Amino acid sequence: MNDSRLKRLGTATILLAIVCAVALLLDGAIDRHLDTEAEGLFGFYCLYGFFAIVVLVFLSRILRRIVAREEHFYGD
Amino acid sequence: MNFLGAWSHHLPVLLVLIPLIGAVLSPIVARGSRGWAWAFLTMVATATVALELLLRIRSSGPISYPLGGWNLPFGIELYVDLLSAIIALVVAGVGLVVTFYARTSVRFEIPDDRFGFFWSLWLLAITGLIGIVITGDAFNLYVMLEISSLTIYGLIAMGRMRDRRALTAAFNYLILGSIGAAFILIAIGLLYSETGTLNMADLHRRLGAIEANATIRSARAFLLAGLGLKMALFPLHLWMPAAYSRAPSAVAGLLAATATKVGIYMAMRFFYTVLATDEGILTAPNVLILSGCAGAAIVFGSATAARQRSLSLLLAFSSVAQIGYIVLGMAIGHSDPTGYAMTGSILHIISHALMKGGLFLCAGIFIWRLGTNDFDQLAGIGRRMPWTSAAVVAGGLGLIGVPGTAGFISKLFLLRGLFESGHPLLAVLVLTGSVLAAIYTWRFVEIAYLKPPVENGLDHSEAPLGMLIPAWILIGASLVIGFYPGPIIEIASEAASTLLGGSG
Amino acid sequence: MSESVVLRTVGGMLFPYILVYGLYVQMHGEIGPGGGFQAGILIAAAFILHSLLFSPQGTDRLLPSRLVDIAMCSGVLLYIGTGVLCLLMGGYFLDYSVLIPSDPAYAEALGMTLVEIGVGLTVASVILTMVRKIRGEAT
Amino acid sequence: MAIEGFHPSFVFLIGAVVAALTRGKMRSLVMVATPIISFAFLRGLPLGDSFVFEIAQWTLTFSHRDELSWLFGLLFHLAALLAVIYSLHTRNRMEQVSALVYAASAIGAVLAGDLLTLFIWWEMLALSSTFVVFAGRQRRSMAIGLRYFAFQIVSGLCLLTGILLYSNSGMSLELGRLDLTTPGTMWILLAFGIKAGFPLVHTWIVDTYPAASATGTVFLCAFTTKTAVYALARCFPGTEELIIIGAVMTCFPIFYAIIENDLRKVLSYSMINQIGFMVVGIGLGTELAINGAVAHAFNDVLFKGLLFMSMGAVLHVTGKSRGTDLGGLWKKMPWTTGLCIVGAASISAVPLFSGFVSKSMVMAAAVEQGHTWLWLILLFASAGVLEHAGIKIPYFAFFAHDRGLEGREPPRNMLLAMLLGAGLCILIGCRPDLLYSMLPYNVSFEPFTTTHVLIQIQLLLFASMAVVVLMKTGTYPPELVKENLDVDVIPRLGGRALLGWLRGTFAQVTTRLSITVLERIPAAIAGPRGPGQWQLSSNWRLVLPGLLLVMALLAFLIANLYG
Repeated sequence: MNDSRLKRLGTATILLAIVCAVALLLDGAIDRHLDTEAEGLFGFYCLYGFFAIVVLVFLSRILRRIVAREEHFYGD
Repeated sequence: MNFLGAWSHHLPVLLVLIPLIGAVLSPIVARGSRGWAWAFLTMVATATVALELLLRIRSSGPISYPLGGWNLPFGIELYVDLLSAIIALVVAGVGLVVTFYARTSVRFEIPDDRFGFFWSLWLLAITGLIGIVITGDAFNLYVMLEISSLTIYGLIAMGRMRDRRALTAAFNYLILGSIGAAFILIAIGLLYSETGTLNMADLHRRLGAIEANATIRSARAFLLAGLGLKMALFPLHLWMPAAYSRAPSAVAGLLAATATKVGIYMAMRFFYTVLATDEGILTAPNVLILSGCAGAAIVFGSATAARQRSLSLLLAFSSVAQIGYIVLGMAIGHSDPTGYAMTGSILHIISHALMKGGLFLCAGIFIWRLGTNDFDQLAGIGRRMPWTSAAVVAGGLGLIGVPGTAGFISKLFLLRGLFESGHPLLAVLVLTGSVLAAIYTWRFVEIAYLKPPVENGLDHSEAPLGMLIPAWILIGASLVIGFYPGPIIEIASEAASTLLGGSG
Repeated sequence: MSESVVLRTVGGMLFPYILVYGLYVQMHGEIGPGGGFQAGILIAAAFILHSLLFSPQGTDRLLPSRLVDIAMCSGVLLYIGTGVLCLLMGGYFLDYSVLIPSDPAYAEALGMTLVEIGVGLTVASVILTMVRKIRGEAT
Repeated sequence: MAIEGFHPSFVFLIGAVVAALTRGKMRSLVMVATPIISFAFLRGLPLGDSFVFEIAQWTLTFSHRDELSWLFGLLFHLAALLAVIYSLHTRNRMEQVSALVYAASAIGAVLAGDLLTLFIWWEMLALSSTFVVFAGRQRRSMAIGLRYFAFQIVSGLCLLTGILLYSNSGMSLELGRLDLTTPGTMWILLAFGIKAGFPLVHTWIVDTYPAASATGTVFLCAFTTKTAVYALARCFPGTEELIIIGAVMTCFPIFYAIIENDLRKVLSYSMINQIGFMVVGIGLGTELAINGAVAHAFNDVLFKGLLFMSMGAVLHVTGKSRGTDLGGLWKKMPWTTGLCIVGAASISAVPLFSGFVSKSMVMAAAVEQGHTWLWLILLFASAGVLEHAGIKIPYFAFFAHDRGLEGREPPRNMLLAMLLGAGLCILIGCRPDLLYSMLPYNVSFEPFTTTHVLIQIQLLLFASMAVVVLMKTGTYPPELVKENLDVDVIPRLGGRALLGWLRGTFAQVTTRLSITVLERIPAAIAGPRGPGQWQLSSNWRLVLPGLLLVMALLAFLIANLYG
């Protein structure tokens, strides 16, 4: 990976982080229609989205350890 | 559609007379290459009469025809009901198409000096088969059976130019077939000794009036064994694969479509009319043996078919299985009050005649082109002979019972009959047979379409139309029935209810 | 072919008589013991005797194989033809009584005789053909 | 335009025949014209039952038009048109013809008015799609096609068994709500389940779709599973078991999708996940939920088709579809990249794209019924979808490491099909009322409330953030060339072992046995006959059947005299 690519990826990440922050703040600014209790937490969806992925990825790593075999496992 | 005018009264006898006259005249009027034209004309007339007869019987009921004007039951009677008319039309119709096909195929499979003789035998065989179907007299049935059997032995033996083993196949069939026919004759004799009559309707009446004794029961046993052999019901099918795969290909097509079907017709006739007394022939042990044999035929026949190395043998073993379906429906037909099983059985006679006839014609096309239809020579044939291969695949789908083919319709009725009469296990067997059929059909697809073509220096171009058209007529007819089954189902269920009505 | 002069002479003398006797049995069949089957065998036997005593080629000249073929077919045809004639006259197949409406009994006899002649022709020619085929295969 | 008096499926079948007989431009014309003409006939179908055939005791209703079947009919016509356009450049007659038959079967199945007619098309669907797989002509197409066929045939047999049992209990075969209380209906549910890719019987989807040709997959992904979804919606709405099944379906594939390398296989797992949402909706059974499930099926065909098309384009141009082989194509294939991102955004349910307007209906229905846990699971699955389909697919195909692949835009017909698909995704995303108006129930649902939009954006943004963080920290599992075992490992290895046993030990034993029974014993009875005495003599070939005949006679004699 060359330097310019790194830099661009860096700006994209920063931009994403800014947008995320704005979205999180909007949670306080807008009065949401609530259907369930859990939603009442501040930034519930943000946290849920973030940790869903984290859990997902970690579980997948475990799954890979269990199920991954060499490419021609079935011999075809 | 009564174009025969005053003659329409004599339709039953005409149906036998026309091919018979054709047979005896063919050595005189049509020597050499004209033989085919003569046989074809004869078959056109026969098929027309058969169609007319079927229509007539549908509109005005069964026809009884006393030969020589003798009073029944003393004279010989021809008796045609709906079932007879259906089978007669199958024989005559398929016979017509196969005769058309035989023009090309016979020329290179039969020695030239046997040409006139061949057409004579051909028409005589058809005469015998039709005769069995329309006679109302038990002994006359035996005579017709011998006519058809003897000519068929001769026809099979004519395959010797292509394959010397046709002679042994014909000889084995001759010995076994004669024993089988003798069993049937013994049964008829035993029945005659008890009742003093040979007329089928009269037999039925008199048998109903007397208690079943050891003689009658032995007669049943002989009849079952003899018919089992003629139907090629497992395990009495051993003569069939060799005979079908070594006979001239047109003969194989004719036999596969009609000969065993006529055997099944005889069984239906005896089981459901002649012997259908209070005790009847379909007692629990007999039904057990018959349905057991039929079930074994379905599984064993299909499994063996999947192991064969040539298309002809595959088709022959598949016939063993398909006969299993028909016999199954017939054996349990009486315990199914709705008549689905019997209807399915009759439908399967029709659809199997069309499909298997067409398939054997295709197998013959491969022989015509390549001299063999062993699978190792057929590799990649799908791209070189697309129409023939497509016909085989379409026929194979019918054997599996895929919707849109005639095989589906008949199997559906059969399955429903099995469920209605409380035999879900046998239904599972039928479904297993379908899966096995998928396997053997798949073998052809794999070889024809997915393997690289072999280079053997032979001409692989598509078959001549003279062979392709008849093969496709039969396969196409089965597809048409698959998509438009209404009338056929109607006729078959009528025939089934007539038969079942006979058993009271 | 027999070398014996006695056999050849006697056989040659008997030949026409056997034929005539065959014809008698044929015609007699309808009212007495006899009929097409027996007559056919007798007539065939006459020709077989002829071919055994003299040369088969001689018999073939006397009775060309083409003629035997035709006889075989026309015998069956005569049988069927009589039956069909009954149909045409308005009766059932082989219902002879309609052949001569004015005299049904005579018509029965006529029809039966015609049919028997057909049977005789066929039997004789089939036997001859079989013998010739066997001889042909043997030599 | 609407024309009456002809069944749309038969238009397709006729089209297939004509396509088989023509070639070149003419065939292309036929292929494109078929769905368009057929659609005119679809519009001409009268409401309610038509094309009713009485066959013996059965009534076959070939066309039963109501909102549900009309919507799926329309959908399948759209899908067929897009897929046909997408495949115009190929000259694969087998694929094109069988694809038309395939579309005909799917349309026939959704129009069917009774179970028997459904079964007929169900089997046609199985057969024709198998030929689409074979037409892929890849190295493994044959074995995979066979496995696929096995699944489809088993599904058909289950359906037939179910129908027979069901009708045997005296029920009418008319297609309608079925209660899951009798064995018959359970068999039917199993049949639908196999085609819908229920857990444990889902493997055919991930096995087959990556193995077909670039164009074949586009056909495959549109019809089979959606026909099953239709059948479920028709027969099993409100069946609670489906909620659990659907919830499992939404979750387990996403784990596999993350570690899978072949991007078309990722999409196949994603397909199961999306069907999960539909199955949940059908299981919930409220009007809103059914509407959501059906709408989601509609959208899924479009956006999943679009994603498969873009991956197909990549495969067509580079010959590769694995994450480890791809990357950096966005400069060379900018249009494809853009269109793929539209598909990715749709499947991730980004507001203003089509997935959002239908998935939120299912979620809302879950909440409305008080299934909080279900709702949390679906939310989790939504985040997972964004990860594997929304980010992984475009990222690894078009960005990631530039592997210096040769690349250019795909043929124009492919681009056109993708453009049309993307256009529809955006159109439905922006004007959901167009879709809503066609749904089976009249339910007012407003997707673009502030709350809905906000929470969805929050979820998506933070999920993306998590991906970025995990990648930066190197925690994210890298693409690896591996075979990931799924439940089909059991039948596949078991089947191989069984086959080996049959060919080995079993064959030896039976051969020995048959030689002993058929040859040695008779030969021993007949006495030694010198060298080669174990040979089956030709006489024996005659004696054996003769013996069997005598035995049969004895059996019948015993049965009749003493039975």
